[in-house]
Amino acid sequence: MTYASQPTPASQPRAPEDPRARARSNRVAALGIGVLAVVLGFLAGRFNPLLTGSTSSEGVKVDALFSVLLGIGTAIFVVVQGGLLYSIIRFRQKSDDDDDAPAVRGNVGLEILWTAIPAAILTGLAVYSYATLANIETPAPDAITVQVTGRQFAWDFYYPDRDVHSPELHVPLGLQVHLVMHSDDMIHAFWVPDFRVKKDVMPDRVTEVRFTADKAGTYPIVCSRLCGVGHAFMRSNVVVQPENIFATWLYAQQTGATVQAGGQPATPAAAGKAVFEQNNCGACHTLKDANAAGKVGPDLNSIGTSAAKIIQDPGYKGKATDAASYIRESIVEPNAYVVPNYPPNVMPQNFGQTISAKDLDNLVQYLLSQK
Amino acid sequence: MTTSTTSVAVERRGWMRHGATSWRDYFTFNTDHKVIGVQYVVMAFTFFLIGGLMAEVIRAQLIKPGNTLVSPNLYNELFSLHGTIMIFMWVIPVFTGLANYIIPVHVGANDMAFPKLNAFSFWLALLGGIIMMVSFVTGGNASGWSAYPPLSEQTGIGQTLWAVALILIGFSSIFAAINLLVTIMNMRARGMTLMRMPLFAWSMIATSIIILLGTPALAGALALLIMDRVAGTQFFKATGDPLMWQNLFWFYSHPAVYIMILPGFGIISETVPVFSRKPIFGYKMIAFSSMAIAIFGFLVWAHHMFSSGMNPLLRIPFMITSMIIAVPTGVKIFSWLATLWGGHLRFTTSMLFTLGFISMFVIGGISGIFLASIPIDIHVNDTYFVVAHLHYVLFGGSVMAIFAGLYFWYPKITGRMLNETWGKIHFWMTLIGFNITFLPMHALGLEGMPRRVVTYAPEFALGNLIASLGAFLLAAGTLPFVYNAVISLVRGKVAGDNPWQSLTLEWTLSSPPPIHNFPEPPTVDSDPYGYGKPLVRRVPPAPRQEAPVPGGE
Amino acid sequence: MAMPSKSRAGAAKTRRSNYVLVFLSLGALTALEVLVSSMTNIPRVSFLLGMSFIKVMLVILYFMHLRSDSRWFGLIFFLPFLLVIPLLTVLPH
Amino acid sequence: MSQTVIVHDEPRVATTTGIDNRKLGMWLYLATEVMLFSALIGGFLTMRTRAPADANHVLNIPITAFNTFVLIVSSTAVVMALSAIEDGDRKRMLRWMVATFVLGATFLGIQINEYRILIGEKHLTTSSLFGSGFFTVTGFHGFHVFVGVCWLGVIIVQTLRNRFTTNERDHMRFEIFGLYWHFVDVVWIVLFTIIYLI
Repeated sequence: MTYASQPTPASQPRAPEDPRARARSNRVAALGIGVLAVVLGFLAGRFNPLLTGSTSSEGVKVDALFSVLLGIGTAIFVVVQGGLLYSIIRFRQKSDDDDDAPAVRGNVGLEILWTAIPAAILTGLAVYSYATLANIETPAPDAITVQVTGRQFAWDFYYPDRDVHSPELHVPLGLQVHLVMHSDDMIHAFWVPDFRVKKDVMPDRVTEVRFTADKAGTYPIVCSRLCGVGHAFMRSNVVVQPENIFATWLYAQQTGATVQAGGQPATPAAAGKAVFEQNNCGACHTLKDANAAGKVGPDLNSIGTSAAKIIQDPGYKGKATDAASYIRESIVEPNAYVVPNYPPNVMPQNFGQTISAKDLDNLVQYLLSQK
Repeated sequence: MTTSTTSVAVERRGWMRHGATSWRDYFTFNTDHKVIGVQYVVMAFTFFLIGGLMAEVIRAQLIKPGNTLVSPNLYNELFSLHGTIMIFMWVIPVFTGLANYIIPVHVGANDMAFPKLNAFSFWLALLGGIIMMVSFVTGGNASGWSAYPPLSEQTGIGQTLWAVALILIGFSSIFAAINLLVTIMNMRARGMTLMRMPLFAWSMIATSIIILLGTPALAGALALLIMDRVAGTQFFKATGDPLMWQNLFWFYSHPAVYIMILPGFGIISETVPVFSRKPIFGYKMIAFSSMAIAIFGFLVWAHHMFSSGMNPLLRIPFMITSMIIAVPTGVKIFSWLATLWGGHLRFTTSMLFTLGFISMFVIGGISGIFLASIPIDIHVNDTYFVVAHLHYVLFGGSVMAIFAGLYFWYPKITGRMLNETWGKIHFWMTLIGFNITFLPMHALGLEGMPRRVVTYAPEFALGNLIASLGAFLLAAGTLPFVYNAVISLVRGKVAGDNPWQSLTLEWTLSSPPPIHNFPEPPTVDSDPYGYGKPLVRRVPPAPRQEAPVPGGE
Repeated sequence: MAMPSKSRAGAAKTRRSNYVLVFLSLGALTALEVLVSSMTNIPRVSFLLGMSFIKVMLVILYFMHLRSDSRWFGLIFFLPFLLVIPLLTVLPH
Repeated sequence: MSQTVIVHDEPRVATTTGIDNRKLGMWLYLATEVMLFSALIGGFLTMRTRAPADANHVLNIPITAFNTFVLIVSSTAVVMALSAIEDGDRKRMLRWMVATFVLGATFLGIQINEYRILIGEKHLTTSSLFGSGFFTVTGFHGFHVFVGVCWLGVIIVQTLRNRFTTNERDHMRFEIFGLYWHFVDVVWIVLFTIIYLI
C-alpha cells in the first residue's frame, strides 16, 4: 500500500482559462497587497493611535519606538491578512470543479526571501530597542533619590535628605527621579502607566528605576505584580510639581513631621488617621471617615462600638479583653480571630513589625473613635 | 492473535483492555492508542468546559468596575486555576490525545511504542487533574498560574496540592513525549524516511523534545517550592532567591508555549494542503523551522522577566533571541499562505478554523514582537496587553488549530461526519466572540490596566464591558460544537474511509480504523502531499538519489 | 533485534578487561580528588571540576557503552547539556 | 504468578533505527533526568552563591569519599553482571547482581547515618541556605538510589524464580536497568564534587 494508491476523483479540466493571464493577475494582486501594506504600515506608524502622550521624557521615546513597531506590525498584518483574503476570494473551488490545483512544491528564492527579510527587520528592531533602552536608563548626575517600600497593599515613599515619609510620591518637574525600591513582603511592581516605567519591587534585593516627569499633574501608581488579595487596590499617585512647589511641599512635610514628633497639635486619633492612610488600609476596609470603600475585609465604620460586642461573642477565640486590645490584636495578629464570612490569611500578618509602636497606638485610638 | 484485524474488537489482558467495542471500554485501563487518544481528548475537553466556566465568572466579575460578584480571594483562585487548567489540562493533553490517535497511523505503526506506559500516562494526567480540582475546593492556588513566590509560599494548603498535581501531570506529559518520540523514530513504515513523514509527525518530534527537556525544570522548581512549603527550606523565600523561581519556571513555561502551538502548526500543515488541493509549499522549511523553534525556544525565557530585578545586562541577549525566534514562525505562515495561493480552496469547517488560525495567530505573533522589545515590554508587562497577546496565541492559535483538527479527524475517529451547518455556526460565533473579547484588551493594557485585578479604575469600564459581552458570545459559541459532536455520533452522515480525499496513511484505513491499524504493513514512496496537477501519482519520483539518513533510517 | 547474537562471548571478554581498567581509574581519581580538595596552593576548583568531568565521561563512555553504541544515544544525552549551560549561567545572577 | 503472559505477544518487528525501543526510551528518560538534576543543582548553586559563608565544613569528606567509592564499585558490579549475561553465566550474573544490591543499600545506609548525625548537630533544612540545598539535592539523589535498589531487588527475585534468565530479552532489560544505575552514579560523582569538595 502506498500513498499513491489513494483514490482521487479524476475529472476533465474545465473550460480552459488562460493560465498566463491568471498568473499575471495574481502577481498584480500580490504586488497590490505589498503596496497596501507599506502605505497602511506607514500611516499606522505615523499616526499611532494606541500609545501616545506620555508625560515623561523617557516615555516619549518609548512611544516613538512603539510607533515604529506598530507601523511594521501593521505592514505584516496587512500582508498576511491580505494574502488570506485574496486567496479566499480568488481561489475558492468552483462548485462544478472537483479537481486538484496545479502542484507547486516550493520556491527556493521565495523561501530565502521570507526568511531573510524578517530576520533583517527583527535584528534592526532589536538594535533600535537596545538604543532606546540605553537612552532611557541613563542616570542623570542631578537626579533626586527617593526610597520606595512596597508592602501589602501600600506604597511608602521616603525622602532620605529630609527624613520624610509619604504615601504619595511627589516629584519635581523636569528633574530625573531615581527610585531605590525594596519590598517588605511579596514581589510588587511599581508602575506609572503615564511614564511607561515599571520595575518589580523585590523582597530580597534592591531594584531601581529612573524617570523624568515632563508635565505637572497627578498620575496613578499601579502595582502590576500580583501580590495577594488586595493587589487590585494597591494604588497610589505620583504628583508632579514645579520645583519650587515641590520644595515647599517637602519642607512642609518635614516640619509637620517634626511637630508631630514633638506631640503638639495632632491628637492621637488624627495621627492614627494618617497611619490608616499611609498603610492603605482603605484598600481592603470600608471607613467613611477616611473615604475608604474597600470590600476585602470587614467594614470598620462602627468598629469602636462593635469591637466590644465581638469579644463577648461565644465564637470569639482571641485573647483580647476590651475593645482597644481587640483592635490591636486584629491588626497585629489578624488570624487570632477572623470575622465570620471573611477568609483567614488574607490580611498581612506583619503590621506588628512594619508599623511603629507609637503609630500603632494612634491607629488603635483612631479606630476606637469610630462609633 | 486470532482476532480479525479488519473489524473493531477488544482484547482482554488480565485487568487491562486493548481496543474498544462499547463505551465501557473507554473507562478501563486500555492500551490501544486509539482508545487512549479518545480518552485524552474527552478528558481535555471536559476540562476546557470547566476552565471556560471559570473564565465566564471572571468576565462577569469584570463587567463593571467595583463589581462584587466574587470575593477578591476567590477571584485570585479562579484566574489561577483557569490558567493552569487551560494550559495543563486542556491544550497540552488534547494535543497529546490527537497525537496519540493519529501519530502511530501517520507513521504506519500498529500502536505506540509502549502501550502500557501510554495508558499509564493518561491515568496519571487524569489523577493530576482531579487533584487540581480538589486543590481548588480546599482553598487553592491564589498566586496565578505562574505562582511566583514568596506569594505562593503563603497561600493556602491547596497551593501544595496544586504543585503536586502539576508534577504528576508533568511526568505524564514526559512519558507521553518519550512514547511519541520512540514511535516516530523507531516504528515508521517501510520507505518512510524522515523527509517523507507527515508534517504533524515533525511537529510532534519538536514538541516532544521540548517536553522532554523543559518539563523536568518545572518539576524541579515545583519540588523546591514544595520543599519550601513543607520542609521549611528557603529556596524562594526572601532570605533565598525568589528570582530563581522565575528563571526555572520560565525556562519551562516559555518553551511550553511552543508545546502548545507546535502541534497546532502540525495540524494546520495537514489541513491546508488537503483543503487547498495542493502540495504543502516548502516542506523542508516547515519541518526544519519546527526543530529550530524547539531548540531556540529554550533560549528566550528571560523575556518574561524584563521588568524583574534580574541583571539588566542579561536582558539584551534574551531580547535578540526573542526577536529572532519569530523568524521560523514567520516562515511557516508564509509557507501556508503560499500553499493556499493558487489552490482550489474547499471551505469545510475544518478549513475555516484553519484560516481562522492563520489569521488570529498572526495577530498574536505581531504583539509578541512588541513584547520582545524591552522598552515596550517594560510598559506592558503584566498588563491586559499580555492577556490579549497570550489569548491570541493560545485561543486564536492553539484552540482554533485544535478545532480544525477535531473537525478534520472526527470522521476518522467515529466513522461519521460532523454536521457542517452547526460547524459553521460554531466557527463564526467563536471567531467573532473571540475578537470582541480580546481585541479591546490590547488597548486596556496599553492605557494602564494591570492584569490579575479583581476590579479596575472607572476609565476602563467600556473596554471591559465589551470584553465581557464578547466572552459570553464566545462561550455560547461552544454549545453548537458540543451538540454537534454528540448528535453526530448517531445521526451523522457515514464518513467512509476518506471523506476529504487526503493522502496521509490514516485515510487508507476504515473509519474507525481496525484494532491493530494496518492489516498489512504499509509501504511509502513519497511524502503524503502529492496533490495537484500534473498528477504525480503512480509515477516514481524523479531519479534523484535520496541520501540515506544517518543512523540507518 | 537490536543486538545480533554474533560473537557475544568474545566481545564480552575484551569489554570485561576494559571495565576493570575503568574501575581502577575511577577509584584512583576519587582518592586524588579527596587529596586535592584539601590543598590550597593550586587552582583547586578547576582541578576538581576537571577530575569530576573525567570520571563522568569514563562512566558514560564505557559503563554506559556510549563509545560503541548508536550515535543517537549520544545525541539524546548530550543535547540537554547545551541547554544546561545557559540555565546555570543565568540562575545564580 | 500473575505477571507471566504479557511478554510474548509483543510483535518482534525490526525498528526503523535498528535500536531497541526500550533502550531508546530509557536514554530519552535519562535526558529528562539530566534536566531535572540540573534544575536542582542550579538551585543548590544559587543558594551557595547567595550565602557562601554557610560552607560545607560540617560535612564529613572521608566517609562520603568512601560512599562515592561504594557507588563506583556498584556500577562496576553492574557491568560485570552484564558481561556475565553475555557469557550466559547465570551464577556469576546473580553474584554480581547481589553485590550491586548490597552496595546500593550500603550507600543508602551511610547516607541516612550522615543525615542522622547532621540533624543531631542541628543542621537542618531550615537552618541555612546550605542546609536547604544540601538536603534537597542529596535527598533527591538518595531517592533515585532507592528506586534503583528496589528495581534491582525485583530483578533478583525474578532471577531466583527463574523468570529472569540470560536470554536476549532479559539482557536488554538488565542493560536498561544498568543505564539508570550508571546515571545515578554519574549524578553522584558530580554532586560529590560540587557539594562536598568545592
